[in-house]
Amino acid sequence: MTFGEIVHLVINEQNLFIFFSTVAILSALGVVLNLSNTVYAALSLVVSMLALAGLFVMLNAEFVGVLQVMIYAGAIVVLFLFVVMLLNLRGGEMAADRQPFLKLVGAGIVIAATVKLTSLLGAARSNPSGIQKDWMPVGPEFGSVRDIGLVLYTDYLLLFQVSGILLLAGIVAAVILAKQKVD
Amino acid sequence: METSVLEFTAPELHFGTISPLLTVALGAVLLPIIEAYLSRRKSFLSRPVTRVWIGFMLSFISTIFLAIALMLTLGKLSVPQAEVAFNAAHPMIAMDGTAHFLIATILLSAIMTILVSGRYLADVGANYGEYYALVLASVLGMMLLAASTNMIMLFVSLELMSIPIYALAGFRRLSVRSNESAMKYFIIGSFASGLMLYGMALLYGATGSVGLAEIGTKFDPESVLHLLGAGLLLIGLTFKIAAVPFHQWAPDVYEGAPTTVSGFMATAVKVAAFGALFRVLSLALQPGIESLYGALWVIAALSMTVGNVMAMIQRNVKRMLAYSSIAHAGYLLIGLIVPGSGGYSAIMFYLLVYTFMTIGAFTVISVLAKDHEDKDQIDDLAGLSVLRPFLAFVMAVCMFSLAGIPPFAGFMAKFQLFKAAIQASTELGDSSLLWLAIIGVLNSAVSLYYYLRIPVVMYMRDPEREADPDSMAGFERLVLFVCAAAVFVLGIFPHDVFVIFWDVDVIAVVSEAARSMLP
Amino acid sequence: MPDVWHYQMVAAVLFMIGIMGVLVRRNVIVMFMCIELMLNAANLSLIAFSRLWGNLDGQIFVFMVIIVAAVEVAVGLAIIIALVRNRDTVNIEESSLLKW
Amino acid sequence: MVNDGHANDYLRLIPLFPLLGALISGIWLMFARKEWPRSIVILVACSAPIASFVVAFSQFLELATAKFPDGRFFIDNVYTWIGSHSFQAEMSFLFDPLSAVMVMVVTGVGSLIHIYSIGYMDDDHRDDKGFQRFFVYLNLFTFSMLMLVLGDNLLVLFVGWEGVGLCSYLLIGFWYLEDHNAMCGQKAFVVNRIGDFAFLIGIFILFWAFYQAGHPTIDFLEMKAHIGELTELTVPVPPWFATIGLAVPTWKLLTVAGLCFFVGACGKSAQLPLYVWLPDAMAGPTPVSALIHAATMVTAGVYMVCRMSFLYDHAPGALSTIAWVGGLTAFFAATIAITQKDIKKVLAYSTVSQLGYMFLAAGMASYSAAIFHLATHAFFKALLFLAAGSVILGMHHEQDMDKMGGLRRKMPMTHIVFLIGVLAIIGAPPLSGFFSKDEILLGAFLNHDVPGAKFLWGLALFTAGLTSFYMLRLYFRIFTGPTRASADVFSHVKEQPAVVVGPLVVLALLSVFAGGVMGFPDAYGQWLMSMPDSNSLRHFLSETVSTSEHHISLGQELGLAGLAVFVALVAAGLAAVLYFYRTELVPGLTKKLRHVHTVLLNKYYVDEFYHAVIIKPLIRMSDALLFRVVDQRIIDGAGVNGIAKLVRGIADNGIKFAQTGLAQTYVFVMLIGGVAFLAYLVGGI
Repeated sequence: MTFGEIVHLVINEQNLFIFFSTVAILSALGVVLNLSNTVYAALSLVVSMLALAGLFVMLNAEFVGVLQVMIYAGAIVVLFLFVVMLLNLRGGEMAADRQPFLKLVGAGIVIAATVKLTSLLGAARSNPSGIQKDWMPVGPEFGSVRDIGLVLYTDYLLLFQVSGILLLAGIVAAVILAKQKVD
Repeated sequence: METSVLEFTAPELHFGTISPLLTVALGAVLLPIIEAYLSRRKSFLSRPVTRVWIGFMLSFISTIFLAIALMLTLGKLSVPQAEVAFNAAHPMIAMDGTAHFLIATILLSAIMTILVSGRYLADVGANYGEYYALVLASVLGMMLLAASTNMIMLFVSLELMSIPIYALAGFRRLSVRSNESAMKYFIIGSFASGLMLYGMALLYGATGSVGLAEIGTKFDPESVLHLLGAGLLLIGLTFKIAAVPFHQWAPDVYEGAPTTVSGFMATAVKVAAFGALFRVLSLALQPGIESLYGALWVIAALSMTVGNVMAMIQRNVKRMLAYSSIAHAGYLLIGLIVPGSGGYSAIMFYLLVYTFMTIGAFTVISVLAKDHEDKDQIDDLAGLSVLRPFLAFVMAVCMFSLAGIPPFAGFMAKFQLFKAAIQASTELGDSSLLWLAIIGVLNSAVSLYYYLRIPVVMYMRDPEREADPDSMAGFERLVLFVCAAAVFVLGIFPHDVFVIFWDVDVIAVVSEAARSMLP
Repeated sequence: MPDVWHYQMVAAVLFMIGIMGVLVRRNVIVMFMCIELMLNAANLSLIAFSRLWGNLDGQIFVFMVIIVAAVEVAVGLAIIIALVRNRDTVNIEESSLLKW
Repeated sequence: MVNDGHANDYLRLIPLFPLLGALISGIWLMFARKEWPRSIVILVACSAPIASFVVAFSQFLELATAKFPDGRFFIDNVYTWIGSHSFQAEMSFLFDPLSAVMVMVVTGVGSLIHIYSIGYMDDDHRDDKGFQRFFVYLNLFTFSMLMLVLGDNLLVLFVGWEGVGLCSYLLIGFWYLEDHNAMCGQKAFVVNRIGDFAFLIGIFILFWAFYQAGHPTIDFLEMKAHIGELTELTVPVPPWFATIGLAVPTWKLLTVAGLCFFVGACGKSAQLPLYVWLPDAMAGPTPVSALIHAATMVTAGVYMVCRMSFLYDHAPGALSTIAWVGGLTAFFAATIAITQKDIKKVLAYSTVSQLGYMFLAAGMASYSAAIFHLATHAFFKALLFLAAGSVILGMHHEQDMDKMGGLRRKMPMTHIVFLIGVLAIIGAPPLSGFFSKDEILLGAFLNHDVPGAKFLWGLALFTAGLTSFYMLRLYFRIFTGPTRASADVFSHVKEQPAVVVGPLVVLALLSVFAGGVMGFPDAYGQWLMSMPDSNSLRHFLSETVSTSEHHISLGQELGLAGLAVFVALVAAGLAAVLYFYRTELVPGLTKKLRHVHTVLLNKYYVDEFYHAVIIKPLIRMSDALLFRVVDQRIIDGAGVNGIAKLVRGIADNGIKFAQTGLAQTYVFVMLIGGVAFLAYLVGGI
């Protein structure tokens, strides 16, 4: 067994999938279960998103994977961290929960729904009913910047322009709400 | 690489089709620039630049943009067939009669909101020019939402509508209630969009396309995946119209938000979301519509009942109006369950009427605000007929109309809606619609209790405070007058509304518009 | 070889974790992060389906969702900042002036 | 229904002017703290009916002179009011000879009374917005009355019908600060409701009948065209009627509908047994009594019966009822009028009596005579009321004729016009009343369809004598003899200004000449001027309402007229003896006839009877059963309050439980709702 074969044995698609998805789920749980420190929660979120970016790349979505790293991990979570540190708030959840019973029931429902949803999705595999069964064969360019660009600037041109206005509106809104002093 | 250049064919651009959208977009882009320009100057045309003056200028400019868009839309209303916007093979939006009518209603609501906002914002100490840019951006989102025929467009325009409104709800930055209102709306709203997005993902996975029409051709009501996706998508949209059980944000948000914004939220958002519901139900989910009716039936009945019952015990007018808007969402949902264009046209007429009466009521409350405080308790209205007779009159008219008392427009609107339901139920031999109409009528009777309390308090109780100096701005008078007049005119002559130069048969317009959307 | 439903199950689990977080956590910022998790889960689902069908609509959708998420975060954090300036808390249970 | 040559867009202007007047001034009044300067109020208020009159007059001339191949009428279709696939109601106006005469009377007399009111209301300061409010109501009334008479279908007519009722209520209780006035207004309103209810039922029956016949319409012209198809219809009887052994009645539907309409007319036009509100309506200001409760509104019932004459032509039973009720009312009210002391009350009972005459004429199918008398009565009764108002003003709001007398010299103009009014109403030739009353008596004399027509004719003749007696009594008691007023009051009495006297003079001229001009009998015309159709009104109206052609010789005509004049003269002589020459006889006579006198003075105790038999038991029952048991226990206790309490309880607790103000509760509810929603869709958890 050559080194290359060992590498292929370990780093194959299946293992990568298991790795990335485990990391994504565990770090997502980290966001929810980390009660003490918001900064750690934000860092867990980054890890989860990076793992998701890995999954994206595995699914031939290179460009979106890169965006995921750049915008989500690089910008959004940084913004979260900024705010957490700016506000310098600790122990947001020190006081006793006002609705423990409700949350217990809610958590139970969510867990039950998770089980149900995953089993439904698993069942969809055996009974796809008109749904595409297997991966469609795609060219090597699928998901590349060029292909995305071609679709984005033709079919989705209007959408692209609207997203620009959305960003502008977001900037205006954020500025007016967060400015220290207006005048 | 050369091949790729050749592959690219520039899309055909039909700017004429979306000229109202372009006008509003232009306004949304230009207004922040104008605002920045004006506030940098010490004087403008030899006038000293003050905050109030800037606010007035910006509201004036944004009204002009909106009015131009409204004119363009009304001009298109007479050509009800769908026009191609950009790419026929991949339609993002359908500018048909329905879209134009709803867009016109949204623009009316926005114009009235902007006209009454200036003095109110100055009064509550939130007179920032960004307000107008945000309203325009949100209006653009609403217009797109009402016309979108593609899930991606639906999602993005929904967010373009919502995000500025989150900010507008928290626009009184120094008011704790406004902050809380924005925060709740934001958290719960984003949660709902998350649900909706996941539903869209499932629908996309099940059908392989994002266009609503193509989804409709492949939709399989037997498949769990399709139904889950459809259900989640509907949850996201019914959240926006505040239907039970996705309604609880509404009272809190309406109460805390600046009053003018509450009026805007209660009307324009609802109009746009109903536009999206029309398209989702009639295009994408048409094959599975039978299985959705039952669920929508329950939501409609619950919304009417919960909204009306909860409104009965409110002491705050804005909160009461919020619950009443939940109840009205329930009435409106009846029209969605009626198959064919009859229900849709009844909804569209109802939305128009609802816009006038709700904006009228919220405007009265906003006019009453004084010294950085909303006077929005029901007790604050005591003796208003003596203190401010005009306000009391408009408020009473709006309340009567909301309660559905003839001859006001609210009655005519409810009548159209229930008539459509009853007709459909006799045609189909399906008594469930009849029962829904009966629940609706019973609920209208219940609603009399709290709507009529307002005129009673205004006209029969003695004022508890001194008469205020009448500080109403001319725009506010104008809007109140227009609302009251519209409520009368649409109630008495819905077939002959006299609009400056020509008579409009509004009922015929809406039924024409509703037909244009259906394939 | 993982097929599309494996990816979907991962997405579903992530989505539900997000819902759970919104439901149980009281820190507004963490709730907000959990909403981002929900969006990400939906993104994963979209990307997987996009690959399944071999069309790019899903990827474009994700592109747009990322933009929307960025805007949402900017505005949401601004709202939280404004709230904290007035109330000095990020605990959502302490913001309950508006009720009944 | 709009044919070429019938469309006329000017008609809408006629009701529009008073509506604008009422709206402009009324909306101002609603929001303003102060009324306009009086000159502006007067300008707005009085120009409205005058403008209407001018338009109406021009259209009247147009109507009278134009050539119509298929019926003389104009139609103005303003818009479709209610449109549904099986039923269409237009907001449209019909201007045919019948409504033309009514419109002329309403706008003409209305204008005069508006002008008169300027003087009458001038010194009224009981309410700081009263002056303008009065004119708003008056304009609103004019508008409603014009809607009533111009309406092209039953629905528009009904709108006007209710509108005049409302205005009447508002104006009777105009000085609402005095409890009595408000009560009188209420009485009028409640009594009218009984009639309106029957009227509405009549509309429903008629519409149902036409619907059955395949012509769903309430349009007058269409109904008239298709009425023949309904004659065989009978009231539908549920089948169980026969099975339980009850006799199956075969009432003709048109008769039932006709009776329902007539009950409506009884309410509005104060006929037996619903006349009781009209005397109490005198609580309102005198111009109101003249306009609403003498000249126009109370004649709406007569107008309606004439308007529906196509129906009554097929319902002879209903027609006979009308004739009998009218004749009896005329007599009954006249007897009461003999003993009354309040001058407005006397005039009120006289109005009831004269309205009875009109119904008598309508019941005898001589509709044109009814309308003729309606018009002349409008002139002379308005004149009498306004003159009485002038007297009341002069006497500083004194209405009791026991405290008057000898005003002839103090108020010469008023005296003359009042005398003209009296002569006109008692039918002294050749004043208006002579011709119109004569035509009614003639119609009754010649009728063969109504059972007991000759008896009714005799009763009407006798009533003419009574009329003559009480009117002259009124005249003598007010204007002649030594005064019974206190010296202080009497010394201040003086003639009223021109704005009050002017309209009186115009009305006096109309009272004198209108009758002869409008309805000079054909027989006299042939005799005196060899004009065989000198009764122009009759011929004009014959194009709308059916008029039985009675050919009668000059001798008969003269003989009947002479008889009527003779009866009136005898009664007048009696009145002159008792109240002018030998006034000392009156107390003795009163004493001798004290039982009759007491009964008459107390108006046959009808009010007391109603109170004891209807109102009191009703109140008792309402109080004991409806209020204490049904209302308080069942509805309030278990019903409204119970439900309200329950609902509030649920809402209160539910809201505290669900609407906690905590965002996560909302997320939780959304989650539960969403899961339930999805589970329902997917079908199973």
